[in-house]
Amino acid sequence: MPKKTTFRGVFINGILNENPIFRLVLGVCPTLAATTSATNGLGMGLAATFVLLGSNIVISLLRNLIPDKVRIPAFIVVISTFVTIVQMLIQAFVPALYEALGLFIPLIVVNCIILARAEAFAAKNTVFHSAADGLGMGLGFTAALILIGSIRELIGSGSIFGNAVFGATFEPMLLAVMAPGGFILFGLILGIINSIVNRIGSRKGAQA
Amino acid sequence: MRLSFKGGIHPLKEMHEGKNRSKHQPIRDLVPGKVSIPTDMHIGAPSAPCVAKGDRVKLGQVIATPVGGIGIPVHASVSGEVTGIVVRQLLNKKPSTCIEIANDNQDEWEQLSPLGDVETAPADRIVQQVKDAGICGMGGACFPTHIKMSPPPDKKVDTVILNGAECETFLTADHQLMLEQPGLIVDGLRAIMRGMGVEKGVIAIEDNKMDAVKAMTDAASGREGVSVAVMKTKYPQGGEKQLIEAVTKRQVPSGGLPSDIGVAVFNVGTAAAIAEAVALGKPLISRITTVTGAVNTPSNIRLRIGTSFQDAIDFAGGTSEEPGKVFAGGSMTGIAIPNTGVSVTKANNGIVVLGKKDAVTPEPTSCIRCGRCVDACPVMLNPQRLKVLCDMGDLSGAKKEHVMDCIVCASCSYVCPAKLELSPTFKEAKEKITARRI
Amino acid sequence: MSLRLSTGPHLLHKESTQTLMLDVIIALVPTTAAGIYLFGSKAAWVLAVAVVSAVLCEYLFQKLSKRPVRVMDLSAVVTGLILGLNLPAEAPLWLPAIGSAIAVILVKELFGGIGHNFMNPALLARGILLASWPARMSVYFMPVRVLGSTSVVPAGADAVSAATALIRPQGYEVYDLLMGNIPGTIGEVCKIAILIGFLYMLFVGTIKWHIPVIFVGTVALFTWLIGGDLLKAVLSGGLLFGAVFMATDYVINPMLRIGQVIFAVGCGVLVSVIRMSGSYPEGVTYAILLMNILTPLIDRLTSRRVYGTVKQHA
Amino acid sequence: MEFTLTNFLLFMVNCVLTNNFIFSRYLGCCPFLGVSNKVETAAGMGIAVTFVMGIASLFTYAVYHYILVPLQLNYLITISFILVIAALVQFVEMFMKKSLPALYNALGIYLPLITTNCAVLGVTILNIDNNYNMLWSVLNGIFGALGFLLAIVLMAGARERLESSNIPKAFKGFPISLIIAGLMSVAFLGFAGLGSI
Repeated sequence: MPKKTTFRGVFINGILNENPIFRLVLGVCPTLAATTSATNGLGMGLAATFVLLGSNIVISLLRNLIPDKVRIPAFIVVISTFVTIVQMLIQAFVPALYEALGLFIPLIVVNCIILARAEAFAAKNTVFHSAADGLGMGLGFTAALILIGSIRELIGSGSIFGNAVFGATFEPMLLAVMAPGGFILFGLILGIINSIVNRIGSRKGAQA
Repeated sequence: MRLSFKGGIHPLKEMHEGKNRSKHQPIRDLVPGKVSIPTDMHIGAPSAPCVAKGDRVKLGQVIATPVGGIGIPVHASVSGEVTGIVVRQLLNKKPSTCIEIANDNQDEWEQLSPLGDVETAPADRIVQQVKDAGICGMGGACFPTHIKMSPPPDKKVDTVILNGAECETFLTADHQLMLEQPGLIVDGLRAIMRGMGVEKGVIAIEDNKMDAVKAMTDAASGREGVSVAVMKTKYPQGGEKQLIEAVTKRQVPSGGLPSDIGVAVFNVGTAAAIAEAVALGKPLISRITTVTGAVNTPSNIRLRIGTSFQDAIDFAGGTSEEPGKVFAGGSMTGIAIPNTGVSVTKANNGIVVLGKKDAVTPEPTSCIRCGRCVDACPVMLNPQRLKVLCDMGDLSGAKKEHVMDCIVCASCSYVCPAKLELSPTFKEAKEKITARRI
Repeated sequence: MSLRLSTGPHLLHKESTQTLMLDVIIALVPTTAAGIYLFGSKAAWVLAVAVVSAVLCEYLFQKLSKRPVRVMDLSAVVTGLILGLNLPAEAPLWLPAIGSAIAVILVKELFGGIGHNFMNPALLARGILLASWPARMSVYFMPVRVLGSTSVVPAGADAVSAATALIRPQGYEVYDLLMGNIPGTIGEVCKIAILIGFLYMLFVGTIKWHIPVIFVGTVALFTWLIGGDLLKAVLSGGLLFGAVFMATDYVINPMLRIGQVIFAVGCGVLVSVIRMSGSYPEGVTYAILLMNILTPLIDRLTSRRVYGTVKQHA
Repeated sequence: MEFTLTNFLLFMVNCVLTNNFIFSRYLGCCPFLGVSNKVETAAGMGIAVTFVMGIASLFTYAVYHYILVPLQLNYLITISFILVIAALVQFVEMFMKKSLPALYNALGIYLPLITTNCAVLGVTILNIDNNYNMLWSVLNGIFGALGFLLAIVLMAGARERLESSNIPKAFKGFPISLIIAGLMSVAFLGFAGLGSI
């Protein structure tokens, strides 16, 4: 297990060991809402990464200036500024994504991952590490969203990133892209990942 | 309309409650070669033996004196020489001291002191006579009867019920007693009523024993305050609380006693023993027990207290196939015995032998919430909910759901299609709750 | 001679989970036979695939997760059969296969196997299939044969959308509604067969009358209130099949009688509301599912007076 | 949309059942999964959220229409709304600590988390997007929260009952809760079309 202090260690930690979605199960709402297709997942993931990176850097810069009493509101202001920026960027450059994600882009501000990382990590570490953590966490978030998004898209509309995979005779399972499908598939994927991790854990335990 | 209670089941309906083979078998007497009489048969402290090895005792002589308030004396059920006082492992968990007597077949009675006829005997000395005769509840609990006959002064008992329901499977002893000695039972009831100062006595009999109903009605006609009530055949009709609800439409308060609502319940066998104690001064030395199941000639036998199960089984023609399990009592609440050397006690109303095939207990599967146990429970509990709570170890939650009111009648375990062990779980939970005072 | 020392009742009732499930299967035989007779061999294939897929999936899951294999308790067969009877005869065979897999694995085994699941597998699978492949699930076909002499000409494979099957019950004679010469899923059309199965289960004691009768009664009451045709409302759609075979599934029933009455009335109200103003023509599946979700709360809030106590509320 | 009784009822059915905040719109899933293991705490959480969402809708409507719009600062909608909500939650926390301590302790960490509850911020932004007037905004807040309350109580009921089932180890906790939520939302599809105004 790479030590936490190096850039690589913090980065990999964000993606694997403490993957925000699969391990910490934070930010469930955006996860379910943005994974109706792989592209949406990618879009939301990158938007969140941008906000996470930006807010981690700014917060770790200001960590000594912000009085502890007003810590949470200050973090929220920083995060929501970045969210507003990203919201305007997406609205301007990628209107299709804005249409698809709609309400959930402003909701990034209440995404537990960002506030949690800000308070748990950024407020206590140097800018360099906070950036690494922000990037790691963000990309971990994005990777998870893409995985779930592609599975749901594959089942729900027979395509990945928009291009059809199966022939015309394939009848997609519409439920996968509907609300209930999101819950069920996310639950199943989480469960399967848990069982894989448990098996690896028990085999490694057996060897050690 | 037949009286009855809510809930309950019809066990072994497909084989006439297991009673058809021993039904109407005349009562036969068994005089055992030797007896081993336990001193802790009754609820309360074990009695202290007052005879020694080698003494010669007469039939009906006191061989153990009561210890403490609740105890009752133990009498010799045969005349002969005391061959030893040994400690043996009987039905209940802790070993008990037993007095073993070799029978000299003289049946020489001890000097008896009868009170006189039940109608004229001095009412205030009846309770003492019952205590001296060592009489306890013969329906299965063996609670000393003289204590039941003297409730605390503030509780006025206005009705005595004789339990002739015999709702347990396989048992026909009470039924045969009611057919052969109805008068004795009514005398016993009168003795109880006069002893307790109660005007109303009801003999409750299930409607699968209509011949017994007729016999008891004839015997009771003309006797003051005595009537016969016919109950619907349903298990556990003979349960104290269910009987009271059926006959008097009153319910014993949760955690309370029948005397709280002015009722007292006695077994018909106990009443017969009381009649003999008052009229003839005879102590309780024998009882009628049904020996049935995988035996060649199922029968109702008057067994001397302390006879070994093996002797009783041999007297009933021996086992018809290799026994897989033998239990004392009926199939619902009977207690399986480790070996047939166990002695017959005052509360032993049945000895049932099961072949290897029937003795197998099926493996429990998971509950499918079918609700049969909820319909079966006579105390209106929710056995499914209680089982979940007990399995999770939530005893205080189970107590809130009234597990303490469970009478462990085993109706729920009987009907459960998933073969879950419900009543044993509740019995264990009750013991844990009382032990840990939750 | 070693004697067994087990406690509790020494002889048990001969009924077991397996015999209960067997009784349900026997009760389903008339409905299955009528369905196959009316819709031809296609229906038989759909039912066969549904049952085999259910049993196979249960066996595989239990084997893979190293749990005791309980396929012998026939519950998978019942789930598969009921799900199959909920599908239109023209359904492509992958539909019952996937439906049974979802019913057995996702809804039952994942929660711990029989008794531990808190929702009815067949019902939920039908809900999922209806939401996933609406085109396949809500298109019903006229029966290929006719039961008894009627005016209806067996029109073979002309598709009738489910909505019309319901809106036009006035078009069908009560006799046809009863005998099943109407479009619908395999199991729900022939009401006579359903009633035979209902009477058998009542006689054998597998179910109590309370839930089916109160459920259908509530729908009838509602229909009467809004002035609809009582008999036709009760005899049309999946109401009778749902009330007899699906709403009486032990797992989704509250434990106490009062809870079951609430459950049944709730189902009736929801069916009526969904039928009147919902966007799905047939509300039975969703009505029972919604009451199914309420059952844990109904169980918590209902209690009955224990012997010797004064009734306290939950 | 004028205020008539039928519109009121249809709007309620629409918010609570047809477009339930959890089952159809994915708003408020974190506390929904976190606080739903006991029915009492779930109900407590639901009521607290109803209180917050009702008042938040009122305040944010006022902030938006009387401050942001006149000063053409519409883009500050996110920042201003989240700050209003954070202040409100602080107030509710103090109020609950004083008068409902039992519930306060039961909710624990999840009370301050109401600030980061997507449903609260979500409903305020929805009010503005659908340009409801003040009355409909508050109703949207309250009914949305009642939908959340219904969902979380149903979930708590189901999870309480499943305490005694032997769910495979890998699926215990979040995965099975998500699946339960998914199965419930399949049932909620039945309400489609009911509350159409």
